[in-house]
Amino acid sequence: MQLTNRKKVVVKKEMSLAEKLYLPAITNGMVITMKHFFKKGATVRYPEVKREISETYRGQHVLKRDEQGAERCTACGLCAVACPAEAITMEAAERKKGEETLYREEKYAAVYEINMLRCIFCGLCEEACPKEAIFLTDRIVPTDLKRDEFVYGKDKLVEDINHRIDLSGRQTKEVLEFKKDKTKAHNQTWADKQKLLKENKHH
Amino acid sequence: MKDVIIGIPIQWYIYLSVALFCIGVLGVLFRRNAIIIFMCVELMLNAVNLLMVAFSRYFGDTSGQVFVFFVMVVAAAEVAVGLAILMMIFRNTKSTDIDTLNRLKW
Amino acid sequence: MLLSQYLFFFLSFVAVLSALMVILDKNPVHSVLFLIVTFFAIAGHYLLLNAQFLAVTHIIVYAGAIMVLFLYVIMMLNLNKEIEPHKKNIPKVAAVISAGVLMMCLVALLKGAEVQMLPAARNSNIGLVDSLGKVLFKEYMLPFEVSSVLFLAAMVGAVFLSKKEIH
Amino acid sequence: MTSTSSTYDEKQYSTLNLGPTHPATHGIFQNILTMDGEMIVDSVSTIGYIHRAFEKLAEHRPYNQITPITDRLNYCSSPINNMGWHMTVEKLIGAEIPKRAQYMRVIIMELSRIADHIVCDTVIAVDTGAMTGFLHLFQYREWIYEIFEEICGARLTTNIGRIGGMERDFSPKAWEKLDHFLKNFPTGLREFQKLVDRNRIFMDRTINVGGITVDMALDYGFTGPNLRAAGVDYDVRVANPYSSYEDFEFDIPVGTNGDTYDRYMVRMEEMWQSLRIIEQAVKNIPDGAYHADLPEFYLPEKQDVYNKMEALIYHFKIVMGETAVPKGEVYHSVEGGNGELGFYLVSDGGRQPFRLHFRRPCFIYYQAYPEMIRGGMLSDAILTMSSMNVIAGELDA
Amino acid sequence: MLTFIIYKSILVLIVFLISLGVAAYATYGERKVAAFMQDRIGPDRAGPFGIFQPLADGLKMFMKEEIIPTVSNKFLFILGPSLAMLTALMAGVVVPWGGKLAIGDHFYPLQITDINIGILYVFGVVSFGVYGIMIGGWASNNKYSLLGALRASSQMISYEIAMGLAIVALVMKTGTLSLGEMVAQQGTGGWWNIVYQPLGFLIFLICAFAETNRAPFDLPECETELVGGYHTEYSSMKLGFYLFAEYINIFISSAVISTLYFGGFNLPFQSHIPLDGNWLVIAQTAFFFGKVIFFIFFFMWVRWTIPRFRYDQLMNLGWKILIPLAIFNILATGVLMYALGKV
Repeated sequence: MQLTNRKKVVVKKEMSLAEKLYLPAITNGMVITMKHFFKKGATVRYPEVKREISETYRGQHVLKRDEQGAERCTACGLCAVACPAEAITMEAAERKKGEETLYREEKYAAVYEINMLRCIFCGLCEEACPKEAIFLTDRIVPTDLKRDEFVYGKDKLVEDINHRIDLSGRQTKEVLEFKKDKTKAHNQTWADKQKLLKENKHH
Repeated sequence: MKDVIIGIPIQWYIYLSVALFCIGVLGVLFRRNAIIIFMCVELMLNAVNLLMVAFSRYFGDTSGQVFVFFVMVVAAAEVAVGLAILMMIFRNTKSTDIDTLNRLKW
Repeated sequence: MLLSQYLFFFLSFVAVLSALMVILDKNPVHSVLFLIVTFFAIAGHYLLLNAQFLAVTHIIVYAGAIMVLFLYVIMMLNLNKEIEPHKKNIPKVAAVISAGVLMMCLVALLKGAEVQMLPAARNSNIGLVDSLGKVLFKEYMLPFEVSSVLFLAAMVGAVFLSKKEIH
Repeated sequence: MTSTSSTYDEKQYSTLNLGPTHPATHGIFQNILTMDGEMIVDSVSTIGYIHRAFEKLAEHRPYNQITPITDRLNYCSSPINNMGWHMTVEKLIGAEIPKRAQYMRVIIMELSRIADHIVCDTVIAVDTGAMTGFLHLFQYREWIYEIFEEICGARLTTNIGRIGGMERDFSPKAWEKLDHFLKNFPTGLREFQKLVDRNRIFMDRTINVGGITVDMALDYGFTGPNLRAAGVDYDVRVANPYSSYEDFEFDIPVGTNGDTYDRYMVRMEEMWQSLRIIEQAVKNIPDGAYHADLPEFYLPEKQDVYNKMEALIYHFKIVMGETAVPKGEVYHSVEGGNGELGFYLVSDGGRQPFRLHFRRPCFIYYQAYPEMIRGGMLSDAILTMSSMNVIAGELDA
Repeated sequence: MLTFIIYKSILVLIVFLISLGVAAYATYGERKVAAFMQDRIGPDRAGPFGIFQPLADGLKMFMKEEIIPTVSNKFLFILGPSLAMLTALMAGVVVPWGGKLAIGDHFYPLQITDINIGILYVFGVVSFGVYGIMIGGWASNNKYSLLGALRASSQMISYEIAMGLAIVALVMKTGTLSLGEMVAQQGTGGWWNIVYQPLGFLIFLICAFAETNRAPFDLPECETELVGGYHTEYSSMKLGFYLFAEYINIFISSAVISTLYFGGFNLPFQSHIPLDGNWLVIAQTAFFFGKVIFFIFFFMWVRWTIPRFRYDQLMNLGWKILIPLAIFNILATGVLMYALGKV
């Protein structure tokens, strides 16, 4: 049947005499495998050596803190809505006085859980977050023996204040440029705001 | 009594062959599975073979052993054809019971 | 007792016992295996009689080919204990009696027989390949060729028989 | 016990369960074979072992959340599924996609077609017993996955792109990796072909095995490589071009009688044609935006979300799935790794599809499987299955 | 007499241990060879370069749970792997591993026994080897196992014929069935038999692949069709026995190939080498093992290169190509010998 003029028959089923004799093709194949025998292997010796993982890799999540160490998440719930696997649960709470250095906004996630068995690492939560709070990283979720252990709470998700995770590679140039602008409300930490308030009073 | 080899008289081999042969006969009469009967026939042939080798050794004559070869050839040919026939019978009757075969039809 | 006697009795015991098991065991696969043991015992006897070549040929032909065929057919037809038909006791008794009578007759017949030893005997090398080959290809040339024709006929017959019916 | 006019009764035959877990069923599906020795007399196929109700699942999700579901259809070439879904929605809302984004999509789709065909062709070789070529070519598949990782962040379940274009431009590293792949892959592929193609053992195993005639293939609704192997040059990329495929020069490889060797060779040649397409696309890719200007469907830039009220509103609306989609029904199909992958979408204007149907080529191939293996041997059945590339994810959607 | 028995027992023990050791390291070698050919690394965790991997594997095999299917025939289920192992180990008896070691006034040949029908003995043992697979496959009461067993038996019987015919041509040339004598013939003056019997060697090699159930003839266990073939239902050390038996078979067939066609333990240009006495014997034995290891490697090399046959194609190759070729080889050998006046 001819539908187009791009047709090209690619199969040749008749065997030449040399092909019928088995041995030339087998020898040929054995030469190829022998070439590979002396080639360097492609294996990465995993636990000791780690493959270079791209910066955009969608691995284990992290809940970011800001420069002052306050949690960025404001429990808006967009990530939970965006999640196609329904893996994210959260409970919001109101920030009390004195907790300003712990939580960046007036509302924060008292409970934030991701069920890593449900999560499909599609990255939609990161796309949904309007607060730069949740990111996927190039880390890999470790295995475990119990199902309970896969429900990651804030203890595992929020980044360690002493071991910050650099995510600048995931963000576009425009975002990085924008973040330098301290006049924008988005970029101001609580301390910045206090400073601004003071300056305004002086004026 | 003269020995075939040191310490073993020819009579011993005769008795052994007779015993094996009779077990073969008993099997043919006793069992009804055609394949087992076939195997018993092989056993009888082997009893005869054994006797022939013993006599060949006893008389120092190679012909006895050559004859054993021919028996083996016949046995092998018989097994090939016989088992093929049995297979065909089994395909048609679903059984290898000789009592179902005596009607010569199905 | 001499070593050869020990060997003889041991091999004979194994041969007769396993031959009995061939006909007594209900499972056809077991029967085949016992028959193989019998053949090995007989091969041992051949070795004892210094017929080495024959012993090895015996194993190759019987244990290596014929019994494999039996086993193959039994496996392919999937014959188990259940397929073994039941039999009434009277034919069994009759079978035992007649076989026993046959054995008694043969033993009685052969017991008194005096076997004459030929003068040229006791050449212990008759079982070796050289002497066998010479006899086989010189004196028994025609039977040898005829047997090969027999083989061919059997092969053709077997192939023809086991071909499926053509519709 | 249906088709053979045998005089023997059925006790002769034995039943063999090929699957659900068998090394040769690459996925979970079952064949109950009725065998006469090693010959297959009849077979009954069972599906549904990994049925996950994707169509119903999709009817309860906003449009952008359906993309991860399509990942899991034919997981050997998930980007094609993603793109097909995006294009379907774009067709519904009538979006115009910039040329650059279209070319980027073509590059990604052809890469994933190569990845898909690598899997299928090497697995045919593995099922004949030649394991080594499989691992040689799989290194190149790794490279393709690394390119995907660079572009979207994941390797297998890519969730690549968005409705309206790509989520980001190719990074310099992605271009670098793509060049590396294009430079080295032909050598590897040629070597694999030298190892397998003309080996008589392989040819004997595959030629005239599991063949299907043109009429039968068309009656069953075959598409893709399996139809082309039978000799019909039907290719969605040519018959019904999408995403600028009309800009590219490529041949449609066809076979002669639709047997396993034909299917193998057609896929082999398609890899070469895909390489041709990618090279043309890389050479001619225009500058410009990598996504369409669709504020209601395409997520706004992050810096705008952080700063601008309007962008934030759209962001919330899109994520919550509150954007209005026109009423209507569309069918869009792409040339998937395995054949015509179609999306039939009915919209009632709500946030979720009213009805969504995936036309999965594997589901169609698998119906013909019993007929194709009848009368062959067990080994043939296994090669036929692997050469049709029946993927369980696509079989049970 | 007593020293004779002690010496023979020690030799038997050594050959037994070497067979096991070579088989164990052949599994390691197989994995490494496969890995290198596939651009991988292979086992490298147990010890430096993973050289303790066979020990770890052996330990694992012993510790694993033993599963005997309830519907199987228990006795035969256990008998199967035992027979496979037994027959695999038996063939090493007649292989001449080296010359005669001189200790004191006595000469100790490095061959357990040089029976005058050595090659037939090997052949007999090989022909018996099929029972292990057949019985194990049948006793498992699994259809895949049964198919594997049936394939194995018909394959091994078919290829034995071609193998035997290939040997017949060789025996015509050497005029002896004793392996020791064949080696001696190839050592003194003559060329190695491969020069006289290239076609016979090729047929023998192909049949050796088929007899050991190696790719491209690994139909009885081919994992993509029959899951595991005859050893589908086996676990723990019984499975280990089957796998071990396969590698011992490879080892023995490599040794037999080297003995029959590649001069056995003879060194090339032996008369020009300034070695004598025990040193020569040791060099010969080492060289013999070198040849054996090369052939083991060759077995693996082929396995990781080519696809396997289908059942009917395998039978066609055996009956329609190899057997006629072998008969032609016999004929050609006879004609040549007659023409050269060797008869």
